[in-house]
Amino acid sequence: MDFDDTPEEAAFRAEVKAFLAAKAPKYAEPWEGEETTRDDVYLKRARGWQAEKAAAGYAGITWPKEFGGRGGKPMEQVVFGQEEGKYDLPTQPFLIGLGMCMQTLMAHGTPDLIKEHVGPALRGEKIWCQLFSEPIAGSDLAGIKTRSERKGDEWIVNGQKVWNSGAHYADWGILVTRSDPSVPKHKGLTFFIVDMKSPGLEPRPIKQISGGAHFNEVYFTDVRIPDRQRLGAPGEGWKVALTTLMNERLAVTSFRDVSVDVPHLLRLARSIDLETGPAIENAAVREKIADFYVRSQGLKFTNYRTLTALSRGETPGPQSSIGKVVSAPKTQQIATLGMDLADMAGGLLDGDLAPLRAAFSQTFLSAPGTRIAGGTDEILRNIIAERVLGLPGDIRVDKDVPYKELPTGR
Amino acid sequence: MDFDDTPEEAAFRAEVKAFLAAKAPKYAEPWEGEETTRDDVYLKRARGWQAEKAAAGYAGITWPKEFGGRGGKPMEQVVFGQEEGKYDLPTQPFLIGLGMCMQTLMAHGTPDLIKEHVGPALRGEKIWCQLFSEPIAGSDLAGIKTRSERKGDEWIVNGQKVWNSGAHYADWGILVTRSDPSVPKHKGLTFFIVDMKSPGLEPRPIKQISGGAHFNEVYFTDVRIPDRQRLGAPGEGWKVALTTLMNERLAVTSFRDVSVDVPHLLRLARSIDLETGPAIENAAVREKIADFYVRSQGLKFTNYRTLTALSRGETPGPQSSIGKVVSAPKTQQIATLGMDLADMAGGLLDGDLAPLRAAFSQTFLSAPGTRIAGGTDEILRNIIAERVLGLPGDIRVDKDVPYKELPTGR
Amino acid sequence: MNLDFSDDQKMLRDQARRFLDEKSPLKAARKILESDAPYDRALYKEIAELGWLGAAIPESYGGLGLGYLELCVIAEELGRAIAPVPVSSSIYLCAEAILRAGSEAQKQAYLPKLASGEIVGTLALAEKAGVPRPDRLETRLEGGKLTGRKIAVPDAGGADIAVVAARAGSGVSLALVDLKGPGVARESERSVDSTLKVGGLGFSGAKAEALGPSGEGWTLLQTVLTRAAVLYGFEQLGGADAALAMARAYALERYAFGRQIASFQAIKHKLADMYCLIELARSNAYYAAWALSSDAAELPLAAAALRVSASEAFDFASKENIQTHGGMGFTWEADPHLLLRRQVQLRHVIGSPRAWKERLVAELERRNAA
Amino acid sequence: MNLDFSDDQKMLRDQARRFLDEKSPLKAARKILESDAPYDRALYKEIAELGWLGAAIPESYGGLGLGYLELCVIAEELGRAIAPVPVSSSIYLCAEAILRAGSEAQKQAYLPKLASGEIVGTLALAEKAGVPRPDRLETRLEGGKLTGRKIAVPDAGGADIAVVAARAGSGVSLALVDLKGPGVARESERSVDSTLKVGGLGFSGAKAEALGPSGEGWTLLQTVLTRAAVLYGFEQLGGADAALAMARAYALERYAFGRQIASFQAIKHKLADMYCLIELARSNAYYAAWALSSDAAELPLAAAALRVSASEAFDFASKENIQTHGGMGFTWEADPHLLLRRQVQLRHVIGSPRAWKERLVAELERRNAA
Repeated sequence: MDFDDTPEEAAFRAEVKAFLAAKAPKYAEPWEGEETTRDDVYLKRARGWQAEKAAAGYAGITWPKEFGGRGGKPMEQVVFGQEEGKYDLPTQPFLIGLGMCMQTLMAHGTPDLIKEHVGPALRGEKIWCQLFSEPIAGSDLAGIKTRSERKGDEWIVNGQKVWNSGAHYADWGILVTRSDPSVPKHKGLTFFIVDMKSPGLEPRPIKQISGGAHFNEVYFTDVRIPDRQRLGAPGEGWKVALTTLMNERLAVTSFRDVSVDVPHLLRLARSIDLETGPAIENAAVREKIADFYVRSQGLKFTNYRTLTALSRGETPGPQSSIGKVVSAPKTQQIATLGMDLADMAGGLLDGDLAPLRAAFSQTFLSAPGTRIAGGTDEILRNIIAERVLGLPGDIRVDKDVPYKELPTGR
Repeated sequence: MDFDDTPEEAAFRAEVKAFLAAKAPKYAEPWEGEETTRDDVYLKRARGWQAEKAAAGYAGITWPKEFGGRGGKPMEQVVFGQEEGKYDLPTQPFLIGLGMCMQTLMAHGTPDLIKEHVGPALRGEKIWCQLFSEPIAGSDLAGIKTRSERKGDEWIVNGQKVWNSGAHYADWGILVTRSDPSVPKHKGLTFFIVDMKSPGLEPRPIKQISGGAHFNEVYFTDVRIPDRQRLGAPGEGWKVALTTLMNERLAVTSFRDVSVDVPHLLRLARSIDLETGPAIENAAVREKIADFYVRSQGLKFTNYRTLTALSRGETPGPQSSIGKVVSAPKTQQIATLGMDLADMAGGLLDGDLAPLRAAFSQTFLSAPGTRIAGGTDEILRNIIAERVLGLPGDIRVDKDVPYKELPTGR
Repeated sequence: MNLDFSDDQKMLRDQARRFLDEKSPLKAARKILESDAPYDRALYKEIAELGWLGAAIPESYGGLGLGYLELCVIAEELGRAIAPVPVSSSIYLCAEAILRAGSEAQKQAYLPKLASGEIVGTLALAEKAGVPRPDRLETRLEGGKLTGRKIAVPDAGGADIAVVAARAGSGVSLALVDLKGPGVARESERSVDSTLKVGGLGFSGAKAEALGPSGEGWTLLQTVLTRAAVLYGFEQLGGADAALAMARAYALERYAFGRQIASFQAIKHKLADMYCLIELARSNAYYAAWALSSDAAELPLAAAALRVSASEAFDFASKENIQTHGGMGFTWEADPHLLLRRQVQLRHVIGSPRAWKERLVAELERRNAA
Repeated sequence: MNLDFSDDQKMLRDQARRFLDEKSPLKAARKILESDAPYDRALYKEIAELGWLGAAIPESYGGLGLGYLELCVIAEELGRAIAPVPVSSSIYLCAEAILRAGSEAQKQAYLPKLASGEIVGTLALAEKAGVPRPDRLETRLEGGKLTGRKIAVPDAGGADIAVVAARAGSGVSLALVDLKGPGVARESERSVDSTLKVGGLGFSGAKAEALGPSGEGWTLLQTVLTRAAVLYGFEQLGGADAALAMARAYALERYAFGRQIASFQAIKHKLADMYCLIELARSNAYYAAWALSSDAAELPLAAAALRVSASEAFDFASKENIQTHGGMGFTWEADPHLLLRRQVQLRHVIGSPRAWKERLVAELERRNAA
């Protein structure tokens, strides 16, 4: 056991470091608030950095060379990510497009579509988003109802999508629709790529309880999509969507929300007074710090174990599936504890008054979203139980029923 | 709000106190270990005390007079129980018989059977037990398979029951059997009362992990039961069993296991030293004591709320359903904490060495049973969700399938 | 045995619930959340007219003199409705402090106005993050003048008068100060729950009168906070109950995988756990209400236990209500966050539950030693 | 990046698992549980012959000198099998103490015999319930004679020698004592896990030799306990893993309401929670193994983190394994309680996790100050 690079990794890392040292500073700028991705200046900078990476062969490191990738190893992607992460670079707008949309396109698209879209996405010319969830269908994605109807060489789409990060600046989107409500839910779906500037397509921001607006809802009113933009056969959209979903965990969008962890808690505990002195001397606080510490370290070293497998060219074990279901509640608990230590001042959001520039109360407001977005605690436990431990799926009552006959509540 | 008796209750309490002062001491003896109920001396004492109560009109306080009861109010039963509880009386062998078996018999038995059995049970002449659960059917009681087949005027019973407290000393038992496996599970059950001295009926003790043996398993080999001992029609046994089960929570058997609560924890914390001094001065210990205290007090006052309703002649609210699901895990947690405070000596069971005569480690070994017997944590949560909150039942796959076609595992 | 409210008190509860359902549905709270208004003045006026503010204030001081059980009943409903009004600051804290510590003249001067809603009061203690302690207070009362700075004062923006904990000589005194007078600066503060806004108060030689004997301020303060804890506990209980009701309703109407999400054990057991915590809190609340209304020796213990129990119930219920709602739960547009915010405000306003756990055990030990 | 065992180490693990599956299934532990035998002598002999005892003992002292990573691998499998043998007392504690503190002569005298299984050793620290501290020790070492009484000594009944923490002058020293010599009384003690029995040791002027410099006993002891915590952590990890496997197997084969109980979310999520805790513990374990094997400065922190993490995982998994089994789970006849018992023994033997949390944070603060 050790924490060193292999010689090959070390060589690659050196190369990456040199590239970053030369090119990154120009694009790295301090973050100036949540609304950044709604800002044209930020997007221009982001496109520029993506183009630099593409020009140097660092966009699509693990992609096949035929699609413009580098044909590299997963560990090289990791090394690049580690080094890139040391700069404050505007990479977020491309995570979904390159991590999920292009993967889906490369697997299911016609050669023409691939040729047309992969290059521009890789070079940062076109930004992509994902149009899957609906108000009626979150955890149960196959329950969507946005309707697509074929008319000649086009499809007419009506409905509403939700939780679409980047939909307000994206050029293109991947879209799942229901083309046939008379068959069971998984069988009547059709998948498209859609030009986000299409008439009748309207994104609106969703305000979160933290005050931020990372997501959009997107309304479709008689949006026309040429049939050539369909991926997979009509009614076979679920199979295409599964490709996207399988790539989802590799491309989890990281919002730049404030989030507290053990180091923040230690800083707070050293600086705040409880009944008998500094919180760090209070045994109850100490026990909780230890509890959180072993979770944080456990997650960190779980990640190291995954990297070890990648570095050895092996498939990582299932242990990485514990990440969010452990970290999201932990974040919420740490935020609550930090506020409790502040006692009567615990609810303050003012950076000048609340400890650590209100990091705990700010995190408290974003934590509920963290426990839901990208898979609720409950869905993630189901996934671990079924995919990792091999336990049976929940009893399904919706498998063989025509979609239009399924009960939907309101 | 107050904690006083009504004038009627006060008068009744005075009467009960006088009765107990005169009669109870003779039957009250200090407890001498777990195996007491396997001891003839104990049973003789128990029968004697029950006979005294019956003679004075305190057996079956809430029962109709026609069945030999007092026709009293539920609150009178409570008052009697409170006062009786102040003596160390051998009441346990009658809890199941009077609380569940006789209720069932009175509701579903023929006049002859009622006449034959209720009096002797009330006077302590006959002890009853319940023969419901099976190794294959615990939480899912209707899944039992012990087979009954009619032969002329008799039924022949073969199979195995389990978790039968008192089966080794009981004179009679109530029994659910499967008389028709070709119909759905709830429809093929038939209910009997059975003489525990019947040939072919054999109780064996079950050793628990705490070392005690509160329960038995009972084997049936060609046990013959006269048809006149059937309660309800053949195939209608589930309806009869429901009467028993509805009375179950009123007659929960309380084992005289050691069990720790907040007062024990306080005594321990005052007497044991941690890193920097007595545990009671440790903030982590203090926070946990507070957490347990609010649970214990919450349960205590929940009980007061139930008694308030009884005292007013109202039906108690559903709040009493939280009792075991809160208290059982709490007991396990307190036991674990107590052992943790003892540090390296935490695992000791020796009364001379472990704090409070090893109350914490003893409780630790009985606590897992407490979380299961009488309804698992999981079943109790389901019951609260469904019966109190009105949420839907779990999806049932076994409702309309012939019993013999249900999968059963091994 | 009688650990329940009387029929009259239950009738008051039903009336209060109906009134608040109609006059202060959640959108009233949302309106204050999204505005700069310190509180809902119209609603407060109506509440005052109903006599709620004076429920536990003696008739001789302009109240109804009903008693604390009635005020508990009202508090539960205010909590359930997350009503955006300063009842807690003005009545549980300020009026209570004047009742416990004030001179006859002070009671006559202020209580009728507080009871009628003509003025709003509050109490100011915290000066920085962490647990307040007599020796940590920097605000000073000297020669009738108050100097210092308080933070996180509930309803600071809407209050007319404040009871202020300040050092005076070597001890702590309570001072009563007119917030509209000279030498008082109000500072708006952002906090999680803007439906009950908090603010800063800066005093630069503001005129103040002593409330209660000099040097006994800390003891008086503990009495007031203990009594207020019971009333805040009922508000927390009502809020927790509202969160369970909201989660239950959503789980029954939301479908996924062809079934109500309320049919999944993960949801069923979550709501059952909420129910257990809420019933524990309710039972602790009723006992504390008895102790408060009868001035029982058990009050400090009962109040601390309720504070811990109700804080835990509302914390769990408000978070898991959001979780039950899934994606919708963390949007501004949906209602669950209103309960989460109120939960935070009620959890911290008189000190967080961890501090009350410490008080609870200290009280257990004090009784054990006695 | 390499946070995993090597192929050779994994092969050793597979061999160990196969061997223990065959030689020490749970019924071996049950046999010792129900007997007065201190441990399974035949099994211990075979384990010694396989070289496991000496895996981390240098060849010059009769070991294989493989290293600590190999011993970690073996520890995980011993824990998984809840093997009723005194490997932990004799190797993690006693041999480790002699390796860290012993003179060359002591190493030569004892390590080969411990490595070969010819003798069994242990370590005696606790004297009463609560946290041990230098000033609380009453056992004394004076003029080569040991006087005092130790309790809850692991494998006290089966051990031949013991390292004993004792006061000597104004400090603490470690003493090495022959338990078969005069002045030593062994007292049997009942404990939760009779598959690894503990006992009392009474010393009335027993002959003892100092281990390490006089007065440095406490520091040496902390070093030994820290190193042992890593190995115990692997045993706990193996035990937790066994509990999850047992719960999973039962949930798949047990039917209720016409379906496998493993299809109910209450069970699925319980097992998923077990899995999460176990993987966290495993990751903490691998890091601690690295720190142990490389004598890294991070060892005290990593060992404490593992101790906390693995104790939590085994506690939860062993309790919820019983819960998953329902009624069968709390019978003597079924196997789940064997894991519950072992969990208790491993949780307490070198101090309970609450004490290790305190050590963990103390270490964080020490590093922060440095």
